[in-house]
Amino acid sequence: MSTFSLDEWFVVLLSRTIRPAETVFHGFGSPCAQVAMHVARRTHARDMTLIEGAMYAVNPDPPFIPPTSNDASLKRGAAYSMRFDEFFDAAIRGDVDRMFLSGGQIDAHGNTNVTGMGPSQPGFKVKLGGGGGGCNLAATVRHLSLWSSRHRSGRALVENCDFITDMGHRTPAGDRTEFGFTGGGPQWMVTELGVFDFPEGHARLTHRFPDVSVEEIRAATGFELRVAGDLRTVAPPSSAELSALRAVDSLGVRRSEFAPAELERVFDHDPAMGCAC
Amino acid sequence: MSTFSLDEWFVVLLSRTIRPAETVFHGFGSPCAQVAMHVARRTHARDMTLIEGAMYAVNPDPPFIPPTSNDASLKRGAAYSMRFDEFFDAAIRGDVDRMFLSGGQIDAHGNTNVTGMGPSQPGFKVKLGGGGGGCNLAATVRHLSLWSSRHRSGRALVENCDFITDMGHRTPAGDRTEFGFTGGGPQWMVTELGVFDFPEGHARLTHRFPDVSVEEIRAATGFELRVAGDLRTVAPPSSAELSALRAVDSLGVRRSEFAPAELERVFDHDPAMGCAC
Amino acid sequence: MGFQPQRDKVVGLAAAIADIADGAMIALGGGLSARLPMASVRELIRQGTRDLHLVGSAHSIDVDLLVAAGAVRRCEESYVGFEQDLGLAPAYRRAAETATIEVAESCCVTMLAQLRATEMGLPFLPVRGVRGSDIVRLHPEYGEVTCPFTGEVLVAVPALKPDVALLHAPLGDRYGNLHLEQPYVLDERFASASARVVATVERLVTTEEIAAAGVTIPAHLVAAVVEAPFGAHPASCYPDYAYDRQHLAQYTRAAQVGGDELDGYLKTYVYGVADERGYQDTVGDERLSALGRWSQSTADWKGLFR
Amino acid sequence: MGFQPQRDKVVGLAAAIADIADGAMIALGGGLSARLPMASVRELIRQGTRDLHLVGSAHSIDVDLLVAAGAVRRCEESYVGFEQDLGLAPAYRRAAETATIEVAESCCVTMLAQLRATEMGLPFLPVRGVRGSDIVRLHPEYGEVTCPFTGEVLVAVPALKPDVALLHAPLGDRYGNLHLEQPYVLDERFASASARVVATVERLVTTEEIAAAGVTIPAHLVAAVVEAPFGAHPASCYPDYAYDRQHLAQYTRAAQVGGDELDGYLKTYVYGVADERGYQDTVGDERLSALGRWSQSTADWKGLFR
Repeated sequence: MSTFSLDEWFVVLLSRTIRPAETVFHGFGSPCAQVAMHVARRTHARDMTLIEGAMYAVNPDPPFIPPTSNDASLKRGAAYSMRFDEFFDAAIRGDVDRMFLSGGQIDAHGNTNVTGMGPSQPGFKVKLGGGGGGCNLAATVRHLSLWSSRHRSGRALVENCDFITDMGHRTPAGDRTEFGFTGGGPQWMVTELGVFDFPEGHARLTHRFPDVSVEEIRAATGFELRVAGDLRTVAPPSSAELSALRAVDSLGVRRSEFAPAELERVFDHDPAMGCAC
Repeated sequence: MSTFSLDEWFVVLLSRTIRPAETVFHGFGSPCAQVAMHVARRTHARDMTLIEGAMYAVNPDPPFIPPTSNDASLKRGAAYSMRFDEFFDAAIRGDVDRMFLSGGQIDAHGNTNVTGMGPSQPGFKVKLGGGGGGCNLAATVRHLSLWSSRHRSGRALVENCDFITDMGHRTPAGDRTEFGFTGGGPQWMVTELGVFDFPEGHARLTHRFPDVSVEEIRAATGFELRVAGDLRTVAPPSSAELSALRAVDSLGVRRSEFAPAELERVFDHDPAMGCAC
Repeated sequence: MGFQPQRDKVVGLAAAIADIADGAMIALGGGLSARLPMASVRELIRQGTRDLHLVGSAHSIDVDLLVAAGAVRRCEESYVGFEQDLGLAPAYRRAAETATIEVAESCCVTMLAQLRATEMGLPFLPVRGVRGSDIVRLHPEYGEVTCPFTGEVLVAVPALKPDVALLHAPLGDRYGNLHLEQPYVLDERFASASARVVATVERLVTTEEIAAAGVTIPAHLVAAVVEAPFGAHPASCYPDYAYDRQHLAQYTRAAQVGGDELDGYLKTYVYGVADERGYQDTVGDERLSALGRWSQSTADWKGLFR
Repeated sequence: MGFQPQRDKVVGLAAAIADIADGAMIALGGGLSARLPMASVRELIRQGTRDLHLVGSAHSIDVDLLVAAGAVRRCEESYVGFEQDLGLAPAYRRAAETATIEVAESCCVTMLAQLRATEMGLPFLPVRGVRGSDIVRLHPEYGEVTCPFTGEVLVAVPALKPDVALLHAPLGDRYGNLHLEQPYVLDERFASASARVVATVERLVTTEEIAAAGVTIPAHLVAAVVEAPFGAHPASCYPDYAYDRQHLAQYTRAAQVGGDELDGYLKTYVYGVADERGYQDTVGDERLSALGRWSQSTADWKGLFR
């Protein structure tokens, strides 16, 4: 019986947050989201409009996913690449249906911090890279799919972000309606331990991985863990999803997001499994 | 002895309002200004940046000037054509040094009307074509060169424009400083009778054509005619200017701007005449 | 809103235009004598569409013909006319003078700002000019905004969102990727700012061909694609053909006279032909193919404009 | 302001960079691992320029190296780092944590709005987002503006006008026409909004060649052109070469360790070489030419990234 690994399952779950016909974007430095979009486009969302990270290429068929987001390989097969301003205009006027966002810290409302840990003055304790276009796009893109590959560390899902780079459903200063934000905010969050939705703007565990208990998840979560009444285990990847993923990410760039121990989580694959999305 | 005609002299005078190294633009439907720019670029202003009317082509060498402003002939030889927005952005931020403007009516302050004669409500008595981008560009382009080929009619240079499409130096509502306009307003006005400058924002006759008297000019002018103390006759075209003009405008599109009688004004050319600009 | 999904968008002209409701705000692509969406304009007239609100920069026979046919309620262009060559726009002028259309004359820069507001998802944008111009009298919808940094008072113009943009391109593919030659005029802005883009193209080609030529307007902005050869005539559509100055002169003469002369033009070239194939037959292959000979020599090119 | 007149603008790198004053606001072209103006960055460091205010979207070794060399006062980018692959930007991070640089982290959209304000000659532009983000705490210069039509309160951001934009392009001509491949990132916006553009190019070609390839940034926006082969290395400059992942790994390792290791990198690749020819010699022809082999096959291309 063949097997698949946690990183593969994780990316498949991310890809399933995409719905057919959506226009979807990932930021740079996001290999899991990047691979997930190509998996979706080769499986259940063939009519999606895939906008490739830092290239703004529309529906490319890259020969492989490189470890940097603006390599020319990522526009191969695309008839058109948007200009920087053209893409960002589309996103802020509401023409982009979904964006993937992650963060060094994520709170229960889906606020994310990619700027820095600790107080910002005089200097952050840990300076992170920064948010790209997130702090505006999070306001206007229709749906956000969040992810964290470091949930288990206990430092990723926090009670309060030290710094809110990209707003989720609400912050101490107000909610999306008060700010006139036209996008719907975080819809899903996938971690290496489970999957969350956001009823009433608060994260709620809806699925767990079969090798992880709710107690383990609660212990790793810095905010109050809400759990869906019908908590399930995540549905396994189909053969189609796995083969799409392996074809797209032959360099395995998705693996760079995970701690080494997570990459050793291996699961049996039932080849009769169709698409469960 | 060879001769030249009024329309040729007129265009040469327009071309001399351009200074070396300037970035210069003409609107559509302006053959005299259009030809004048090409004459300047082939004579005294070889380093100017010529932006071709409705094509926004930069420094083209058109094989001829067609009777419409966005024919592809007008971008021939240009390495680059600006986008519509790219040109207008440049003009409104102050990167364009000179624009040519005309009008069905022009007043002493250099306000122009290309919208309509008579009251605008319920309908204009005569509806003119409209101003293109003038009502914003007149605010920010560094210098304006005005022209009228219908001065003699008595209806072109008026006491008050029925409608101000493009603002000159001041209107009843205020002056350029009050409006925060960054451009300098009209600098020169060339008509088929003479040439004006704008000291203190009011038109002043500085040159007349040799076949026209000041009294004729006064009679044709609807506003108070101010005359420079050192009024001169306009300097004749050089051989270089005439040959540039004839090469550029082999179809004679400039002639469409003049009443038939004006086209019959012919002058003797002294071939020894160098550039008098 | 939202991008158009990647799918086959080829439809017939009649079907593409039938979706346009009376009273719609229509953005006209191209400008002056170049790339006007004339096939769509003629079909709008044939279908009897009414009360249109036209927006665009500098236009000519497209607007004039729609006005002549009584299809227009409001004109919001920066210019309507035939330049120095053929002069004022006869039907537009008459309708403006008799107040049978609303003249909301605008400025290229103002229109650009209003379209960009829509493109950027903003309710308004500021512009610096306009304040010295009576154009503001034609636009009670303009407002003012004070810069929070400099205290400068600027004119605020509201976002403009056309219901439909009618564009014409030399090349397109079945997904709606369009290749244009300069000048693009406002076509790119219209494509992003309008709720729906209907494109006519000289030729449908493969995506590979259009990618090689260069995609100017991408498929995800286009809702419908119609193959319409000579669809810009009597305007130009380079590299295929120059504008038809003789035909424009014929039109402006008829429109100046008005009455039966103008009706005759409309009957011959619009109502009396079932479709664009009929239009081409009426204009005649000889004339149409002559317009393509601009590329043979400078003398040929010039010859079209004598 | 005003456009640059059409003239020969070719100069040497040292002369082009010598005009940049301490304290200047510098826009860095390209982004992440693509088309970074590294030759100019190295020359700025060699010349000992200080107190720079850097602006840009998402950047990596360009910003980090300038920070490592002590040339920077203020960083205003949307991201500085080496993505998931090589992680945080070591020198930038250290300087931010010890507060030896001002971190004015921004957002791509906000930067775009600020540059566009300059391009449009406006003192400010509104943006809709930002209000929910602590990014505003890093930008006391932001204000608010109320839409005169809807009453919506939007963030107002002031126009941003860099003193110099440093761009790198695969092709340029002596007048400053530049051809770029996508992604153009903010290069076009920087070119219009900056007081002065200094461009390095892989190859100087004729105007005909560059017109055939397509002019992305026109000569009238460019003040100086420098021929600098491999001038983006270790970033990519397609179609000429892919990015040099090994070199970037070598740099980030040295920068993480800091001290002598980082000094060693700077000495070897910046201070210890007189010019870009020296830099290329130090990196080595074999390595440089390997980066150009991406185009031979997918296997070759992929091989560069293993």
